[in-house]
Amino acid sequence: MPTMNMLQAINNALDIAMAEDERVICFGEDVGVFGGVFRATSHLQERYGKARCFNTPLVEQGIIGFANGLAAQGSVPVAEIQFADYIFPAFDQIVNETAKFRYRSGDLFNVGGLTIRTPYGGGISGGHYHSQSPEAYFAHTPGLKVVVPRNPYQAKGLLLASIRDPDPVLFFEPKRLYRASTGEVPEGDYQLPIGEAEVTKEGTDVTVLGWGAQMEVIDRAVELAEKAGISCEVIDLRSILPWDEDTVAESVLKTGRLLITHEAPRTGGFAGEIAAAIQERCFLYLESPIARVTGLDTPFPLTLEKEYMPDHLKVYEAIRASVEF
Amino acid sequence: MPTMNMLQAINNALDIAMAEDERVICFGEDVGVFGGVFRATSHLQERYGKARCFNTPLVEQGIIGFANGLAAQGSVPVAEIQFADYIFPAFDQIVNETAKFRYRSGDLFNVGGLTIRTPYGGGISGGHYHSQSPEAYFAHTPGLKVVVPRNPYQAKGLLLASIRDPDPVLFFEPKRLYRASTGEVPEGDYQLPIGEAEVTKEGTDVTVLGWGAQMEVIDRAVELAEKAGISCEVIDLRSILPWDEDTVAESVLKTGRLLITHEAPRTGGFAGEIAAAIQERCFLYLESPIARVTGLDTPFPLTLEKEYMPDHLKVYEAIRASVEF
Amino acid sequence: MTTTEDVHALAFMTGDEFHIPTYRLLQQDGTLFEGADVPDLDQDQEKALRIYRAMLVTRVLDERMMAAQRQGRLSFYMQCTGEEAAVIGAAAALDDADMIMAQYREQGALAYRGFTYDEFMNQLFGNELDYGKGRQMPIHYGSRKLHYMTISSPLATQIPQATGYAYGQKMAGEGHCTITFFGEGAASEGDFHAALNMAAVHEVPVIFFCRNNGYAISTPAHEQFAADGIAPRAFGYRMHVIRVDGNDILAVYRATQAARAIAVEKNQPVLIEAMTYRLAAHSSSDDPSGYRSRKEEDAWREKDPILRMQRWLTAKGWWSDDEEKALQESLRREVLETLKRAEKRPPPPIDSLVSDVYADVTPALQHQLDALKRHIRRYPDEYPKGARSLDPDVRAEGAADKPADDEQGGA
Amino acid sequence: MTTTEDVHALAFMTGDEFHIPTYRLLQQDGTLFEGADVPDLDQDQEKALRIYRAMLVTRVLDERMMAAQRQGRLSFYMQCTGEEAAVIGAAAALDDADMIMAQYREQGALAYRGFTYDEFMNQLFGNELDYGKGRQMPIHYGSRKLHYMTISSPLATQIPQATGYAYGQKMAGEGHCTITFFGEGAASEGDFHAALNMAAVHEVPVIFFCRNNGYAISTPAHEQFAADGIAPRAFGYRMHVIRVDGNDILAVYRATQAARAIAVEKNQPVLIEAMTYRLAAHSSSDDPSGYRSRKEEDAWREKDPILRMQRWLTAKGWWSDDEEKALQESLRREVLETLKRAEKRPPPPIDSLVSDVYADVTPALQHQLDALKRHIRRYPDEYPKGARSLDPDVRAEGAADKPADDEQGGA
Ligand SMILES: Cc1ncc(C[n+]2csc(CCOP(=O)(O)OP(=O)(O)O)c2C)c(N)n1
Ligand SMILES: Cc1ncc(C[n+]2csc(CCOP(=O)(O)OP(=O)(O)O)c2C)c(N)n1
Ligand SMILES: [Mg+2]
Ligand SMILES: [Mg+2]
Repeated sequence: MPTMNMLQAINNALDIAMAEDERVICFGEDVGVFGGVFRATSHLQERYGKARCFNTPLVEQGIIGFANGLAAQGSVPVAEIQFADYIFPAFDQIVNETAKFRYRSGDLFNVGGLTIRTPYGGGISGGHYHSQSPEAYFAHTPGLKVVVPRNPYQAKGLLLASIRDPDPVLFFEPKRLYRASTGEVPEGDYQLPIGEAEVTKEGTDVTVLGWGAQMEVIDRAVELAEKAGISCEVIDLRSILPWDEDTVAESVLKTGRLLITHEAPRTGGFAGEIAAAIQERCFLYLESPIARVTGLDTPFPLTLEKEYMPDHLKVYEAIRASVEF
Repeated sequence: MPTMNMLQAINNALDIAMAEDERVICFGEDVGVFGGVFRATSHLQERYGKARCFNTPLVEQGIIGFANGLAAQGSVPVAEIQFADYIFPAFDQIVNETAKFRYRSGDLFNVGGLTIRTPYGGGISGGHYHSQSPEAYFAHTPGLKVVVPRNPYQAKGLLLASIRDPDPVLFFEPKRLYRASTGEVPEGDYQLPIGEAEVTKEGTDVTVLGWGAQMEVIDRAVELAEKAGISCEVIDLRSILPWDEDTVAESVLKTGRLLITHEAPRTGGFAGEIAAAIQERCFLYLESPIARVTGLDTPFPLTLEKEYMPDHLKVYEAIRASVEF
Repeated sequence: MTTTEDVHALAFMTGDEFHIPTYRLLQQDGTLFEGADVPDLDQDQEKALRIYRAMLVTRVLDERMMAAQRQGRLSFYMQCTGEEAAVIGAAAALDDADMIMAQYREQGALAYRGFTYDEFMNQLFGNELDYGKGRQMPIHYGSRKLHYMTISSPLATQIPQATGYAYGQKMAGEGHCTITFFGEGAASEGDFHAALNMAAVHEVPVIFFCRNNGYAISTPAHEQFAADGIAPRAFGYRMHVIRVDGNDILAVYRATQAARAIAVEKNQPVLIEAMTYRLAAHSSSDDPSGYRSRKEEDAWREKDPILRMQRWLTAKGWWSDDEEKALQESLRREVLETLKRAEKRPPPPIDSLVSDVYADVTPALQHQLDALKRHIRRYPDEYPKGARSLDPDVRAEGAADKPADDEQGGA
Repeated sequence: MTTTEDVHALAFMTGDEFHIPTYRLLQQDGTLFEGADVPDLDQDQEKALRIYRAMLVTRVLDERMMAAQRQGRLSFYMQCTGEEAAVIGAAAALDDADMIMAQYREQGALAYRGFTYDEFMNQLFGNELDYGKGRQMPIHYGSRKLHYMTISSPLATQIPQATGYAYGQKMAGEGHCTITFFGEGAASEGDFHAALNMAAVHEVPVIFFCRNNGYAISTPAHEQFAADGIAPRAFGYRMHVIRVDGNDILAVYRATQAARAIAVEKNQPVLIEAMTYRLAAHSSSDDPSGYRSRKEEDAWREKDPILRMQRWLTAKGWWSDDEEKALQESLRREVLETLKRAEKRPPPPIDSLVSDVYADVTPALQHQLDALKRHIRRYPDEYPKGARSLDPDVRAEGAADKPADDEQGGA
């Protein structure tokens, strides 16, 4: 099996999708000749022509408006938003249009073919506007699916599944891992399921839950915890919406403890939803309060980014606090 | 004391603010001659001139962009978004700009003078796009304040406080109560505190928490519950961001039970945040899981709106279930 | 890229350098202007009558439904009144399989394509036969079979969508285009700018049809923009543009026909600005007396587009007063009958609350639905609409006369 | 409202009806075009030298900081190179108290206003003297004292803000205006459309200054729009517009001066399109060889705006090669010295993580800060920057040479 980094895996998934189905069309700012500022769409214009892989004018609301129409027509658009921080001009098209297209028309029309790819997250000295993790905004929006891969293998399989999914998918790519995360990735076609969490490590004392780049942080924290004699069960949520309550609840019923971690600010972050749902479902089994390790309730900083980030030490301390409660 | 409905109370607050400070400027779609589609800005153009109360072109991102600049200059803009459902084109200006203006400039510049008023919520046969309750989207955005009044008295006092607050405030007006809710409102100037919840009724068995139009629903439900012998403590959160964790926690430490209700869809709604924070803080005192009574995880419907709404019967049933857990 | 000549003396341009005229063919008395183009409609009685019929269908529907709204039988309504020529003339100039993405005031285009009063009514009352399953406010029509995109309230969102839809049509290569309608108010939204620019850059077969009817709710056009209407914006995108008298059926038809040829044959977008007037209130919730004069309204009432076309048809001997009277009466009768049928029909079943959020109902939504059903069973009298469809027998009865999905404008 | 004449023959307009020339005064050899306007700058040696100095300050800063970035001393950088005349010429035509709301490539305007190398460096290194408190990426400068709004990355958001700011200036009645700079790429955003339309409708003293430098990262202008540049968009708003050679300091200065008069005296907005070229990479993260040719770059390098101005100054006898050499050297030395100072300075204190989110730190944020401090105390070596300011003594020492707030470009 070849080794790929996450960008290669994403590029490979797009290549497979475009080769297989000529209705798949990739576009966004700088995605054409240049292959995108991160090069996720490298060579696609060369291979599939300018009509199927192209630069758009610099207007996110237009990119998604265009993509909605194209999907309604029956094409399979894969739109790139250059940074997740710049998805907000398209918020209306996503939240009021993409998400409600099928429902409002009674299924006469739908934009299920649409996939929106966008790099998210911190750890790259990007400051306010190249670091945000906006998944929770979209997770409050019925009609959307929200997917976040943690490594190249997951990225390829989940992206192929997203493109083929009958519903519109927001695909958040942890840009800090674009080149940093490498691993074996099958050359051929495969899909990973949307809406299913994955237990990446079994354990008995506490369940530690995250998604995307935060899984790497969790792994480091868990390593410390295991050394300290704490047995951790680790879950990668993978889909934020719909999210796999069953898998999480099952784990918590076993461990009695849950810690959730994400980079986004705490207040209104998706950990809140998970905590609320799980305390309801596992109330009598909880041995300590559900803990959250998150970004601060501030805009994303720069010079003190390291202090801001919910890193492995903070997660480790929270694991200990949860077990020692 | 005169009796006013909520629109009159809001209009009166704007009138006082404009009379007192000539930097206060009101604008938005149809707010000029016409006084807004709900007439919240009636007569203000007449009284203060076209330069201080005017129609804008039909472009929400422009309205808030303009308002941000005007606030940065030192004026005190009060911008109206005709329906909260139409605030999303301005999402970028609010979330990336308004919210981060002071922080990113190290306090060299700020848009603290800004207030955004917008009617929200269901119960008026408005379907998808005249019924949404988007407060949770903004509550995940550090730098904003989010305020929701429950009646005319609260509306006037909180709106005056919002206009004068040194931070930007989103002021969500429960439009179903615009004319339906009336009450005594002092003619003169007064303010109510932002960031403080209010215990509107004391009780011992369960804490029931909401905001805005939902407070009326809670009151009806609580009436039923009290008849059934359940003593309810009722809290109006009033400010969603920052929210008054202390008052809620204090109440729950006493009652041991918490029910939160809002109209917005459940997943990612603000009840999740409250539940997550309170279970952490009151873990050992909780006698039943924190309950949520919310809208369904769907776009807002029309014909079956009554079924969709988190009404008093659903709240009542949830109160019972919580106490009988 | 930009290549221009140099000047060495300072001069600002202001837009006074050019002038955008209004294309008009038909005078209010039903005769052509001297020297006017003669459109092919002049030779096509069948199409002319199809258009005229659609205008009357629309006018009668609007009158009756506004009355029904006033009587409290309907929650909300919006009229096309005064703009029938603009909307129907444009639709008639297209292929019936071209996509229409409208704002909300274009029921005339749908009527032209053959949407029946029953279909209109089912949407207006959000009953179980509504294609939209009772989820949107009245006037949010849609028909897959008639290539008419379901209306969405957020303004201007359909404009970049039309650009995308038309791009897909170009890729499909079947010779179709998309027309999108919008008001001069909606054209202020950022989505408008995005849509026109992208269409020009990517050479998309889309027609941007602006109904400049003078008002956006209470806001007059001169508070919406300072420029000479919407048309000069085309120059900012290098786009073909024409301004037309929106109350002149022949001019609208001819201009749109030519625009379609440019779109489909050259893959180039076109902007059409139709000058017209919203004769009625913005909606049933609005009272225009607060922001405009009776006199202004009356002046425009004299330019009624239906009357103008009727006079033309009559002069050509294609239409008579008797035919007019008979058609008006039969339409009125039909509206009332279908209205009665539609308002009595039961609402969509409770399960429709959670279907179509996703292609398949998710477990979480099924769970929420189940809980809701349990709750309604506890209080059936409090939720009569929802309770009805809990009982499979009632449900089956209601569904008995429901035609199969594919007859319904569905796929 | 729109009033136009009628036509009865079908004709689309396409924009070929008019032509927008480019205003140019100065040739590349430093002499004026024949018949060129003579701007007042021709009589104002002091201002001319202030402008020229700012150009060199900017060029030297850009060269050195890009080198520092390549050496790994700086995380990120963006150059103004090639666009100094556009940016500085515009700033020089304003009153120094007019507001500047820039995109990110306009450090030249800030240099013109007197921002010092120390001030630039403190921002670039996000140290404790950075007015922005180390919260934004390098090049996000701001200065309240110099009326230069802190840069924000989301493109085009500053354009409608400029309209609002200028509206406030008009209300204040002190005769000031706002200029907003943006690229031809950013002009595709919806915010651009909103800003220009609102400015025209509400008669706002704002100058929209577009740097059309040919590229938005890798996207060439011809994939950004199909039209003849940005200038014709003004016709869609009825706005004064001029296109100018952006590498011609005299033309930019003169055009902006005239635009300011229109803005401030008539309360009317103006659009200026400056034709120029981004000579460097988009940013330190970009490599333009993937999307444009060396040849194209070289052709533009010959049009270097600094060289052009230098030749003009020299011809006028206001500047000499010796002066050039001396200034270049002293600037280089100064950059290196300030760079060394700035990179050694400690970061902002840990408390700055939570201040300025709101006017006052909320209890919840204080709580989060306290928890963070406890955590850092447990692992001081893992967070050396944050740990430093936990210890009040270290903190005090670092702050000793920190000037008072009001000397810092603060209010
Ligand atoms: C994004 C958005 N903002 C505001 C509204 C509320 N609204 C509905 S119709 C309307 C006026 C539209 O005017 P115009 O586009 O000229 O169309 P007309 O009604 O004249 O046909 C407004 C402001 C909306 N539906 N969507
Ligand atoms: C809303 C938004 N979308 C995308 C970006 C990413 N981005 C930064 S600069 C840039 C290109 C800007 O080009 P232009 O406006 O022409 O300015 P120039 O760099 O040429 O000076 C892009 C796409 C951004 N900062 N903001
Ligand atoms: Mg209109
Ligand atoms: Mg550019």
